[in-house]
Amino acid sequence: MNDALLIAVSALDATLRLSAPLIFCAMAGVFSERSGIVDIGLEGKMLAGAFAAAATAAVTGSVWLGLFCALGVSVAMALLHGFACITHKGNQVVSGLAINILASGLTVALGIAWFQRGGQTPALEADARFAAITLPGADSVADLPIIGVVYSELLSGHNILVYMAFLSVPLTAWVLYNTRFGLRLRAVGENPQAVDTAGISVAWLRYRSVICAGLLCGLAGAYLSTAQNAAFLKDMSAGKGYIALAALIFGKWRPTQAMLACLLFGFLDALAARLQGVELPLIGEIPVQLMQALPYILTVILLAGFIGRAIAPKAIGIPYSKER
Amino acid sequence: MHSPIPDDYSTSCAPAIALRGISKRFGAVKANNDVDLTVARGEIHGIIGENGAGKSTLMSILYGFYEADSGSISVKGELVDIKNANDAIAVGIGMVHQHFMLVDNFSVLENVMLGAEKSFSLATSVSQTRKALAALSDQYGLAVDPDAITGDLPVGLQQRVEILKALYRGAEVLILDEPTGVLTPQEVEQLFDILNTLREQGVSVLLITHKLQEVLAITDKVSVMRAGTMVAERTTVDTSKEELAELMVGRKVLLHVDKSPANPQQTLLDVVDISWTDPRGVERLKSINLQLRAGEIVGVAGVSGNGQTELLSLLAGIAPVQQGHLNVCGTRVDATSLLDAKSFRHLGVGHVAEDRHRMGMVSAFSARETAIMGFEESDAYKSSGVAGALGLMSSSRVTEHCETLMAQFDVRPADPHLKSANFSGGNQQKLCIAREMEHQPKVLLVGQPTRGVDIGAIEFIHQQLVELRDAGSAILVVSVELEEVMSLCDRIVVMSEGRIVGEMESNEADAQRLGLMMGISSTSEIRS
Amino acid sequence: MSQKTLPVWVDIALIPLINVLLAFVVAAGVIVLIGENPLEAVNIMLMGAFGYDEGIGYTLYYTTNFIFTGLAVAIAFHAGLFNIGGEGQAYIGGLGVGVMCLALDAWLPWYLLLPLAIFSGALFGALWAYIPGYLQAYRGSHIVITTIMFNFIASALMVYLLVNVLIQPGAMSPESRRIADNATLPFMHEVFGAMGMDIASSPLNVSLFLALICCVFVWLFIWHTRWGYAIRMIGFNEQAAIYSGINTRRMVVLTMCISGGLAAMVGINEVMGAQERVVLDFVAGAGFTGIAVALMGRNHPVGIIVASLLFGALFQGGAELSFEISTITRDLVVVIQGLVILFCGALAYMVRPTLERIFARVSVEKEL
Amino acid sequence: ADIKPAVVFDMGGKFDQSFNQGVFEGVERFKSETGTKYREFEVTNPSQREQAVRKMAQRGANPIISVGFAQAAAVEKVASEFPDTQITLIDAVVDQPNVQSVVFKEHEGSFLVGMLAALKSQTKTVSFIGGMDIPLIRKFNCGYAQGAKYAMDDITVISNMTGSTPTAWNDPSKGAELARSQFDRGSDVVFAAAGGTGIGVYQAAKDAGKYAIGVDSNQNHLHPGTMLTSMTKQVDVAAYSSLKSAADDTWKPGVQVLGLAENGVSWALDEHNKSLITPEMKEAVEKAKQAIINGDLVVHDYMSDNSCPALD
Ligand SMILES: Nc1ncnc2c1ncn2[C@@H]1O[C@H](COP(=O)(O)OP(=O)(O)OP(=O)(O)O)[C@@H](O)[C@H]1O
Ligand SMILES: Nc1ncnc2c1ncn2[C@@H]1O[C@H](COP(=O)(O)OP(=O)(O)OP(=O)(O)O)[C@@H](O)[C@H]1O
Ligand SMILES: [Mg+2]
Ligand SMILES: [Mg+2]
Repeated sequence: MNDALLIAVSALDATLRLSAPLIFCAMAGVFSERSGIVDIGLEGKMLAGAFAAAATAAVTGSVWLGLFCALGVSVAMALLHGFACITHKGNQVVSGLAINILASGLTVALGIAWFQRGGQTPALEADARFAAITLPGADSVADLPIIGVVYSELLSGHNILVYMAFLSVPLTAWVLYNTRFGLRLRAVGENPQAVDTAGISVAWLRYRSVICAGLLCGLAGAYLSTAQNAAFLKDMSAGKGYIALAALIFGKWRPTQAMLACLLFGFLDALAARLQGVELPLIGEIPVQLMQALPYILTVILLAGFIGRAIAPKAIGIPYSKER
Repeated sequence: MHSPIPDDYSTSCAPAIALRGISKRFGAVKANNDVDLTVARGEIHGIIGENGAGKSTLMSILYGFYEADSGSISVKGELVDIKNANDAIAVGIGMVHQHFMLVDNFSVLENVMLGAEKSFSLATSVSQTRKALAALSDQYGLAVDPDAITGDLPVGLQQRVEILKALYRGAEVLILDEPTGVLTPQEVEQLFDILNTLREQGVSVLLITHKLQEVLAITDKVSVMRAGTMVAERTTVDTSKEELAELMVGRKVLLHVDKSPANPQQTLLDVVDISWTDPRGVERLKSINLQLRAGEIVGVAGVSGNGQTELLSLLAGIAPVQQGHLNVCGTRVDATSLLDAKSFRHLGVGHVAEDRHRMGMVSAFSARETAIMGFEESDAYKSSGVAGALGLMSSSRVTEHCETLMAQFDVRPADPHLKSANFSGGNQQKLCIAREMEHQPKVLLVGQPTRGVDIGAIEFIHQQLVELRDAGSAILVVSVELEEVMSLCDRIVVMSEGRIVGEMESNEADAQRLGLMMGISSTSEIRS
Repeated sequence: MSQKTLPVWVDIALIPLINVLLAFVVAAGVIVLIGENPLEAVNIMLMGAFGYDEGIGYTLYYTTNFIFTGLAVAIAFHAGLFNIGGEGQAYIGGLGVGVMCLALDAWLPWYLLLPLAIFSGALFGALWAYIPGYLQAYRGSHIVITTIMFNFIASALMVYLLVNVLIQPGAMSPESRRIADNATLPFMHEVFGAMGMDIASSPLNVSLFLALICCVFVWLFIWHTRWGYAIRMIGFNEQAAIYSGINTRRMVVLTMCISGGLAAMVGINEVMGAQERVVLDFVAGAGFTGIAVALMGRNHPVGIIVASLLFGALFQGGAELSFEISTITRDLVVVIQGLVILFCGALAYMVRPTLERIFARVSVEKEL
Repeated sequence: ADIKPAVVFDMGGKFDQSFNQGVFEGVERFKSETGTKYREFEVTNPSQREQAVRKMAQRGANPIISVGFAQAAAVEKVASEFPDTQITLIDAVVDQPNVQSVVFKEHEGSFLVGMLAALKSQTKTVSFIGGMDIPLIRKFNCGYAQGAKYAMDDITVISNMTGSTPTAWNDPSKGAELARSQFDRGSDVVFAAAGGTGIGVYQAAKDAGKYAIGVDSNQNHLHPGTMLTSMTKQVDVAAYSSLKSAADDTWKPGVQVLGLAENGVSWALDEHNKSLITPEMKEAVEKAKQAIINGDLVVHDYMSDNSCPALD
């Protein structure tokens, strides 16, 4: 019994760690896409952020400076996206793709030039990383049945960015549903003309939204390279941005549901690591590849309308222009 | 007059709104040309005019959505500079757009508050707005559930939300752009009650509409626009439907179409009890019955938006039949038939679309490509021999075909390779009509045959239609131009609010009578 | 879009040229940042891509792939569809090619096998594009998202098959066995060799001709058949297509299938030609490059050939560059590619207003 | 003699924390000792292997070090085109008069560290994390399991592979996750043969207070106190001596199989881990090593028949 609990707790523990970057990116997607700007570039912004964080932390030894740079770089890429899609009414998908490709090339090209390690940054010392935090009282309650285990093993002992990831969800929801900015942001993604005729600048509103997305992707990037790992590695985002995009759609562009989707996808990932080579009763051994593809398959099924319907913000992907 | 007692002489004396010399171009279109307009406080001022006359543009300029190329605006006697909607709101102008500017998945409250939130936190704004909304609802009799999802509301209530939005922002001048076009009779009545209340409270209302009946029922003054200019202003009590109809639709040149009396033969198109509901759930066609016989031209008169577009779509096979059935050249078509526009063409139905830019042609195509739309599968355009068997089209045949059409219909410039967009409106229309007439359709549906076409071309097009009639085709013409319907058609039906409200031989018709019928709505019937 | 019009040559030649130049200027900035001389880099790239026969061979070999994927993206674009799934379609298409070759290579020489492999590859690729196409047309799922998802699903599926099914026992890497020699496409150096001309060996094979044939096919199909006519009409004005009686849904699905089939031809070049077996990730991003190629080539086969050549040269020249200058790596080529997509795709209209102003001024001056 | 050496690294790149990096270190050592510069190229695309090797040959490079089994086909071709060029191929065998093939008996080295893991384990459970699932890595795994079972016959060996694509060599997050899941299942010593992925494994072991075993080069210094030992594969030595012999005109073609006897594979003991290795452990391992060298103890090579009895 206790063993089973421990294994369950450890799988859930892994789920939290694995879904943290997805959650940041999914929240970034919420900001951008709810304002009507398609964000294929989550992956690229996260990767650029990861590089900036690790590079800065490696040079300065300060993880916070690293985080700061990650935010800056990621926001800069978000602004580039905005410049293309909002100011110049460019194709949002193409712009996102360009950002992903640029990030994947630039991080390595600059990394090689600066650190001569094949695009890798030097390994970070413990104090140049985000360390695990023990929640207050975790040790003292550890012996309590169930609750103790859950609190001390599952909830406690993550680094601060994991907690921030989970905090970003209520924060995003609060901004979206409880502030003036959120109201306008949601409106501009549905009907930008309504926003324009209400006397609000559509462009400025959308710029602010993509900046928010940039900040969150920067956090995701810093998490990858300075919390979850201790260095930047080439292409270390490994498709997480796309998984987050899938989670965003799976969560129907809503913060809480998107987080649940991230947790589901994170759990699948954690499970995949644990089910590898294990024969399951009745099913037999599940191919790892199937587990890897599952988030995408689920999302397609959802999009096809077989399990509920994901309705995108109405004005998404369409550049706003007054002229008919 | 309904003006309230002035409380302050100097401001009440000045008009609520005064527009002077407003001009606005869109590319080559002069949407507004040196327009003047004055609206007093507490006045309901009607603006009428044909489609494209420039009404919406003028109002959008007043509301700051567009900037005028020249001209000035004063509010309460003071010159103002309205650059965007914010400026307009600041000087007390509110607008209810022709296409509602509402966020469908927002609650009424959120829509009202959008852009006018008082604080960063919504909770405070919400409670404030809720109070203000309750007060406004009481004051003007505008009841609406603040927590309802806007998109789920019927259009009449959505319009109320738009009005509330404007009032919530402190509008003293309210612009309503064709507010009744989408309303049910009951809703129109309610709207008018609201407008009366607003007037009593000292709000000025600018009401844009096509419907003369409504103008007479509610306004104090009427301005008439035509082709971007302001052609007349009347005090409502001193004018009549007849005069307004003439001012609005009247052309300086009365067209006369040379034609012999019709000689109607067998029925080619039989419309039996057709009703049709659009995806939003609005019933657009209501129990339409109509027969079209070989050798006659039937005109459908009516203000646009009264179901003519839907009728044409249905008869052309673009929209599926839902209720009732059609008999198209001997083939029965009902809700179970899986026929598309192509099948209708094979049955012998030609269709000149009302809006050539949206449907009738592809701007980016060359003329030769536009000239085969709908007939691209025809063997006439196939290459000969092996290439044809492989499915290749013969470029030269397509070009020759276009040259022939251009010669027949005097399309200028007669260049089959020119992009369709680069022809003038009249020549585009000639090309479209030529294409549809070429295959000697048994039934030809023509929407707005001469919209944006010059007088010479109008005559030519009319002649062609009459010739086709004499060759034994049945022709249905939908037009907002009364003169055209009267001179071209043999028989006229009048549509209003999705129904056929009248039918007459064209020699019995005159503009006044038609205008009156067009204005007939269930509203007026209920009122009388 | 803007009402003002520019001369045609500005739209199809000058603007893309300016955009490419801008991309290269920024790329030069990156090279400077790395501490190298951009002019020298350009020289090396040009010489590497076009300066000698092996380089040309490699350039054209990459070009072949980009023509296929560029055409695939372009044909979908004509119908107003954004097919980001070229990568996955090419991957699965290559599986189709591989399966056919592995099944029949013992019996058939390459010239008999080729049509079968083309058929099988196209079928697989088309199938992979059919699903997103169907979901778009009949269930309203957005094709951009579904094709992205299908790229990932294709990758997972291929890894599974290569690791568990196709791998030859004992082999180190997950790849199928070699296709028998008689069944692989002749390399260009072999063809030239047979004609008595000695050129350096490169992976360039006869599928370049297939690519050119596909260009002709696409050109004929899009501009000279009624299906192409219908596709373009849907892309320009869907309402008009419905008015004309075109079954737009069916055409959407058909277009996606053709698009997927074209992308699958990468499998001919790679599986049957260059690699002579099914290997992991042989598409190597060609599907994404195809998007840039189609954007730059304005969706016209001639433009696509030119743009493919540019990207082919970029890849080969870039390899050469990393060969010659040790601080410059392959990743810089990725950067340049990203910049080209950014400037030619996302910022395609950035310079347009400026040019319009310039041309308006010039024409006014002419009138005076 | 004066030589113009060149190296063609494979897809992982010269900083892959594995055999590419080993070669890189070897040639760098040669360069710093002799001042001889070398040309290098990192392959990014399967079709570039042949291109790169040929180009090196064309430019008159001699000898050429070609890294990785995937380059065997390319080397075979180019070697016949340039019979005067000496090519050293690492990790695969090509039978050509001008090719020197260097392969290693990884299973022997893995056997020894497997023993150490078993002797160190408190939980009677040890584990293995491979990079990409290929026969070469299964060979490591199989040797490791045999060693563990040899030292303690009721021990449990858990094995995981990071993935089945080349990205599996570069996925530290995944490696860490796999390691944690193994710790959850009771393992307290983990051996990673996974290139860059191993970095994450070692970090996870350190965070969890378990032991880890490095691979290819001596990685004991990474986390002293956590790194139990490293299974070293002397790729650097192979690369270095290939260049050295070429410079001394003693370079010879043919196959070199480097096992424990040749000191091609071994286990690392240095100041970073000497406190973790008890004298008894050391004695047991050295004894087994001797037995293997003598032929008294035969370690099964997975690649000889693609099966691993010890793991069934
Ligand atoms: N944003 C725009 N871009 C280009 N042309 C426009 C635009 N808005 C209006 N026009 C053109 O300006 C002219 C006047 O249009 P407007 O909408 O003001 O007419 P209207 O009188 O409101 O007609 P309707 O009764 O059909 O609403 C039309 O020819 C229209 O096509
Ligand atoms: N964008 C364009 N590019 C090139 N030529 C054009 C363009 N627009 C119009 N033209 C040409 O300019 C001429 C005048 O066009 P315009 O639309 O002003 O005609 P119009 O006077 O309105 O005629 P109509 O009464 O037939 O509509 C036509 O011959 C047309 O072919
Ligand atoms: Mg209007
Ligand atoms: Mg005109």
